[in-house]
Amino acid sequence: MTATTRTPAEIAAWAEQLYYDLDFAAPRAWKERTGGSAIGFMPVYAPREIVHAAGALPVGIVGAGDWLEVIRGDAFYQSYLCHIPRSTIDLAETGRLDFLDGMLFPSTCDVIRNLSGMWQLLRPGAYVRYVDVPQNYVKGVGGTFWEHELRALARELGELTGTPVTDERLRASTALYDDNRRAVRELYALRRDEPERAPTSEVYLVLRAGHVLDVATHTALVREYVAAARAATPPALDNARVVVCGAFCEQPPLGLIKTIERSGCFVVDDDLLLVSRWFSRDVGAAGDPFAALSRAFLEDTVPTAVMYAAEAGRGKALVQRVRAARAEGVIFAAPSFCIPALLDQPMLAAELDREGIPYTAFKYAENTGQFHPIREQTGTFADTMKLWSVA
Amino acid sequence: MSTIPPPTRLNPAAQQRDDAEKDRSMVRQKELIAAYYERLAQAPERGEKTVATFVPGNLAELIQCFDLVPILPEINALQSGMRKRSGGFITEAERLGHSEDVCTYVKCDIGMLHGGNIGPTGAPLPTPDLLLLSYTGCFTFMKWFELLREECDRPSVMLQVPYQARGEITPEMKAYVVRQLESEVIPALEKLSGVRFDIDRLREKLELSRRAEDDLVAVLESAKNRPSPIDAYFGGVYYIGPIFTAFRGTEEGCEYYRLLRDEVAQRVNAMRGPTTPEGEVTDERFRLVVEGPPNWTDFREFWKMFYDEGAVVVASTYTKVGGLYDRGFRHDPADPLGSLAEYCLGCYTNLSLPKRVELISDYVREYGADGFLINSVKSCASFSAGQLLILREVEKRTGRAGAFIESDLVDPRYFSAANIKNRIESYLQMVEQKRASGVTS
Amino acid sequence: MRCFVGIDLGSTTSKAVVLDDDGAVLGRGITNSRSNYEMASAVARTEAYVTARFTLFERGLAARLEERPARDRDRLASALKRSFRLQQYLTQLDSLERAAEDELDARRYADRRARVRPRLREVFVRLRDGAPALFGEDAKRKSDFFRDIAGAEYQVAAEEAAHPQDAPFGLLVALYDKAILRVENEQLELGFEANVEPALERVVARADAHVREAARAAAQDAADAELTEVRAVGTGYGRARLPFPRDQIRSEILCHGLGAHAMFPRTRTVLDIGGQDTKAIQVDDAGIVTSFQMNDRCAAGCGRYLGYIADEMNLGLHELGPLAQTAQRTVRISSTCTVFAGAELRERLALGEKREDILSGLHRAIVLRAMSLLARSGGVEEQFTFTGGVANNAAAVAALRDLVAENYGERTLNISPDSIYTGALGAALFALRDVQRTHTTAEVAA
Amino acid sequence: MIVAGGIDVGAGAVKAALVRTDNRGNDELLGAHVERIRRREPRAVIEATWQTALEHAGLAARDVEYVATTGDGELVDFRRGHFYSMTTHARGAQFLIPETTLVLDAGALHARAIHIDARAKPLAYRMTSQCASGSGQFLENIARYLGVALDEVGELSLTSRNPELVSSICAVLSETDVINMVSRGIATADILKGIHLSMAGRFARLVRALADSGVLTFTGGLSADVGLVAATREELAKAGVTIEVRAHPQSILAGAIGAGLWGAFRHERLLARAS
Ligand SMILES: Nc1ncnc2c1ncn2[C@@H]1O[C@H](COP(=O)(O)OP(=O)(O)O)[C@@H](O)[C@H]1O
Ligand SMILES: Nc1ncnc2c1ncn2[C@@H]1O[C@H](COP(=O)(O)OP(=O)(O)O)[C@@H](O)[C@H]1O
Ligand code: SF4
Ligand code: SF4
Ligand code: SF4
Repeated sequence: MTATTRTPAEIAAWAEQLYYDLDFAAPRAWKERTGGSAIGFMPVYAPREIVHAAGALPVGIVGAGDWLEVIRGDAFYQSYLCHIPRSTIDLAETGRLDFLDGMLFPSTCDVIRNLSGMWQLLRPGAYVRYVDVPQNYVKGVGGTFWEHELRALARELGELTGTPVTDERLRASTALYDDNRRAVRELYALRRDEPERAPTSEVYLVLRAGHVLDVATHTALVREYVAAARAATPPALDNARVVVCGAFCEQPPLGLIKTIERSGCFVVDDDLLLVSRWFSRDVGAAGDPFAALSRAFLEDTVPTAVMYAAEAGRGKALVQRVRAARAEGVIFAAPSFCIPALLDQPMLAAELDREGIPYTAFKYAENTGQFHPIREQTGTFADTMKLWSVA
Repeated sequence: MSTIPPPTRLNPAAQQRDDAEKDRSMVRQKELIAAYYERLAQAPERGEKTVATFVPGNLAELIQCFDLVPILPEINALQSGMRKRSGGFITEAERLGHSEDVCTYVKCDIGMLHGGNIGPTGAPLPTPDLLLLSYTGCFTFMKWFELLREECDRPSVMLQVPYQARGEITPEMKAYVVRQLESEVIPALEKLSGVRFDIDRLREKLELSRRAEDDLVAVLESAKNRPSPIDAYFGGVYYIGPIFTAFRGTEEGCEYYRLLRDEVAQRVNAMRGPTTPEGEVTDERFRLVVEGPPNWTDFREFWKMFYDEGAVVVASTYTKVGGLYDRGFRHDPADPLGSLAEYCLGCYTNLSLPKRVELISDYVREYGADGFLINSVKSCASFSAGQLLILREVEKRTGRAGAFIESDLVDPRYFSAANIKNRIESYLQMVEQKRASGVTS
Repeated sequence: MRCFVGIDLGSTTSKAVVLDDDGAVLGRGITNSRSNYEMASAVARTEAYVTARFTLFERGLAARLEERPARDRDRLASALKRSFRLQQYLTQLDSLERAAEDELDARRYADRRARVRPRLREVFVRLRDGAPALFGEDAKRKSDFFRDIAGAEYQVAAEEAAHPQDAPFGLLVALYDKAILRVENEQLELGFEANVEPALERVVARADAHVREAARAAAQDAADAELTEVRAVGTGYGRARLPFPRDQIRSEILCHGLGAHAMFPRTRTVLDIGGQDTKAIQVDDAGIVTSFQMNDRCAAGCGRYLGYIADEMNLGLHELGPLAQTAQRTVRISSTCTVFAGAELRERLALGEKREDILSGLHRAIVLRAMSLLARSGGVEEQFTFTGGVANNAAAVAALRDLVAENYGERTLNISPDSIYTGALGAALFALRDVQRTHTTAEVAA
Repeated sequence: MIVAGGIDVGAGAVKAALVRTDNRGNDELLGAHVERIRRREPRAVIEATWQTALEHAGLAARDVEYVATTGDGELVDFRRGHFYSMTTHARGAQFLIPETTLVLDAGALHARAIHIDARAKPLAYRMTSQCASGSGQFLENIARYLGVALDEVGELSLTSRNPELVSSICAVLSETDVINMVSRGIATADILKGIHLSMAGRFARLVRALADSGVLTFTGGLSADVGLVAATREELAKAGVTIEVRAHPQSILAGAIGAGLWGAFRHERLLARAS
């Protein structure tokens, strides 16, 4: 980063270039510079620490937003499946992902699961791994399985990159990611406490940059943004505070995030790009690093639709988040045809009903172009919270 | 190029003549299913405890070891579909806030629950005492039982079955499943039933399973004959009914499959085609492999689109969702928990896409099919996501063109008969035209 | 003369093609598909026979006026065609007027009837006065269909004739909307035999006697020629409604494949964009379909989409493409939902985008959907043929050309001015083949 | 008393209303006007509509203390504030029919059901999905195809005895359904009723997801269609709920009226804040 201080908007504008770059110039440049490998991963969670420890750059692949004309990808998907796999396939089929030395597909849902098989068929010989996360949270059962998965991944990546994942290296990587998560938590705390300083359209871009930047660089970027945002003097806005829920995989277009804000809402918590905030605490860099990662997964994973809840009361965690963020309501924003998000929603909504927390729901696609109906909806939602809260 | 011949003649007379014979297995099948629903309805009165669970990777034998009765929500949903009651259930669930976009089995189940839990046969179903979530090959399963748990406040136990992403079952996968059986599933079943787990009892049941599985495979493979004596998709769903549900590991199940096998053998000897609701197919004009579940709401109409054209399904993947027995798997009394784990891991829904492509291509070759058809159902991403690539790959490997149609499992709004008929017709005309022009692919 | 007929009952237009014994196209007919499929197919068939007789007329004329330059003969034939169309148009106008008058007699207009009637008459006077100009030598018509041509003219005439109190514009338009339905469902005599004489007389009035006699004789022969329909095959969306036996019906996929092959024998990939469906078809070197894909149940991005846009902009379908081609840039459009097209258009206009730029984006959006289907069916092979009504649209063709080049490299793109008849042509060829085949088998058997 | 104006810029029509209120429950409609856009330049239509509404109210532009918009409000350069459509329809509906607890706003391209409390606060709402089938625009196309004037549609539908249901989910494919019906000789009234029932079925689903009882007020352009209103009543009755369906002759103005009333409310708030 240069010495001259940038404004938050400038930082966001810089990050926006990365966001719109479907040719992935930043990770390509990183490879060139370091001679390292790049490993792609899809939402929601992938153990980036292990990729990093193998000397590779983990690159988050979250579709292609609304600025790619998807042709080849559509050829593989029926109209009733979500959009992210088609744009991802399109990126691959147009050679844009050729710089990746491998691809990880987490067990987020059946769509991504099957995509891992399509990848094998379409790119014979490419390194593909399906990351089957545990849905059993007992140490000696799910924990054992997961630790084995992590070690197998580490072994394979080490062979692929030529840099074996030693305990030492993995501890160092974990420390870097812990630091990154701390920075991201600061960013989220700032937005929660003073949302006019950190509009979500900017926060999102800063966060998203972490999908293509090396972890240390990204941590610095986040801190720079937080410092700049604290120093700025934005005008006060009379907006309603909302939590956005359901957008953890296929991402809404930036225009949609802006639409929500422009229609009178402050987003004070969300589940966008969840991988960057997957653990609620530090993983810790002491002891057996695989065991540490496994423990963190079993104990500190933030609740999401894609992880099994061993107990009833699915919506309780959301209520806690709403309270913690001092939000007035919830906007359920799920990708059309998103299986986990849409199946989860009725359970969450029922809990919000019990707690008297208002909510509204809509669906989007990453390439949604018409924001009009959504604006009417979120606008009305903001209106009701504003007009009646003081009336 | 020949002119298209008139519709295939069905032979109602032939059907009449052999009614008694044909009906034996059919009648028996219906009796079994009816008895099962009867038992379910009476379970609360008789003090029997029930366990809800899914078809792929189900632990039928284990459940029986504890004298528990399984409830199979998928089967309830498809039966409701066939009895034209699913539409109402689905709209009811959507009214309650369930999305239009998700699996209609789930919505059918939730809607049924809210409508008093009256089952497909008209008798009320008991609320399950335990939710045994065998998470095999479908993400929706997990959410489905979470939803049910919120609705009916019953305990749940999860059995996570790792995905065969690379087309193989590793020792770790198997160990993980066995470990869960030992430390989670069996204790939960013991606790619910008050019965102690007896591994020898399980062995006996697995032996029965193995015998029925042998017979089922013989039935399915009879379709290699010309003409095929069975329809391995539309007819096939009846054949798999008992073994996929409550009757694997039972004496009744064993008897049924023995009976069925004998009947089919007779049909083979007599060179007879499959039976349909309107009689026997007497001239087999097309042999097809089908991938994907059928549509249930318009099952008859859908089937008719095939047999009217003389199209017989000789192999299908749907009949493998409850186990790939024709590929060699058998439940094994010698390795009870291990073979249960392998069973769960090996179901069709748990196969990787490359494996599915391989299987379908093999079927096309082994069964001498003229082509294959994919019925892509809107509900089920587990099946549908990637099917267009399957289509392309199987075409490439077999040199046969495939057909692609879209429908749904139990959502009547999504079955567009005219549209589907148009596609099937166009497809069969294409196959016919190719054949007539001597394009042998 | 033996004839073989193919009828393609589309969702938007109905087409018919007449072939002779050698498989040469004698005539083609088209009409808008309407509420009554049987009527639509009857009209298309009549039209096809009309053009078939025109073909005979031209042949006859050539034989009789051998010594004259071909250019002169062509001019005469084309003048006759225009005159003939005018004749048909006038016949339909008469019927339209009768129907409108009839509608006016409905009870709900009782209090206004007396004041409306003269205005309505005035409208029709204007329509008739304007008719010859519509069929003048360089006249550009908004459409080929009576419904559209008369509708546009009526709109203008009604606006002029309307009077806020006596006969409001809305009322006059409502009369048209009702009357046109009746006209479309009425069996009018529009055939060659009944209309050619007055049409010819208008054209040859000032010609020299030799030409006049030759033309009359050729017309007479054409009218008298015996055209025996040996067999007809039907296809298209509405094929199930055709009064044909089952073995005379073929899927539109096969017909489009064969039709495209007949027009361009080296075709391997066919794209057909019709009113409500899009099909991507691969064929082999004999025109036999090897694979195909169709759009799913959503009608987004089909021809009807362009229809809505044209309505929304108050343009004719013919004008849409050329306007889009004047665009400086292409606006990115994501929704191809046919019904939302209008909303999208308005939203963009409100944002200050230019009409032609938006149109250009809309055309690209349609073609993008087609590109996905092509990819599904196995890509674009050399040579590539574009058929169906939308192939008439230059902007769609240009977008397709670009996208195919971007995605598959150089491909020969075949487009015939008669591409809309591809399905009907394929059907007619099936009719011919069926007969030839039974014939040979019969001979063999004998 | 405050005089305020509300302008509702829709996809199909522009609506303007002038209201007077003391913000204490004494609300009054002074004048209003509706103008269909019909492919004209929206800004011109807005200007014309606004002027006509002022005329009807006997007011001049300077008499109006606050102009609020709803719908595509950006097109109105002289607006002071903007409210979103469900907020305004709720308020407008309650002005027209005070007992209203449910609002069904059906316009050219959308349908929204809103559950409101006694202060017109939207408690929950449901809208039709992105797909356009069942919108006013669709009905208009069909009416045109059938040669029925828009204002005759409702009455005609009421005369139907054997409604013919349309099955398609898509507006475009439904048009084809209709073509087929005409060719099968189905009476126009029965076709219209069938379409009304299918639209009403959709509406009923939206409404039933919100409440099982209450007074439902139809707003938006389709409220003028008595056939559709009747069909909605039937569908809700069939579902066994006790929802009373009503429409008001000025229902189409609900958004504009609501915007005006909320504008007046904000105006008072701003004055209070300033002093
Ligand atoms: N002259 C023309 N110029 C531009 N587009 C046209 C023209 N004629 C027809 N079309 C387009 O073709 C569509 C109808 O195509 P067609 O192949 O006749 O469909 P179908 O076979 O489904 O009836 C119309 O919706 C329109 O968009
Ligand atoms: N008299 C009427 N009868 C039936 N429908 C009508 C009538 N007047 C208007 N409409 C319908 O109302 C729609 C406009 O409704 P409106 O609520 O103003 O929509 P928007 O706010 O989107 O412009 C038109 O598309 C038309 O279909
Ligand atoms: S958007 Fe939802 S359904 Fe689609 S891949 Fe992501 S998690 Fe799966
Ligand atoms: S998504 Fe498929 S496998 Fe899963 S429950 Fe539904 S139908 Fe069954
Ligand atoms: S209304 Fe639009 S989005 Fe819906 S099915 Fe029809 S074309 Fe598709």
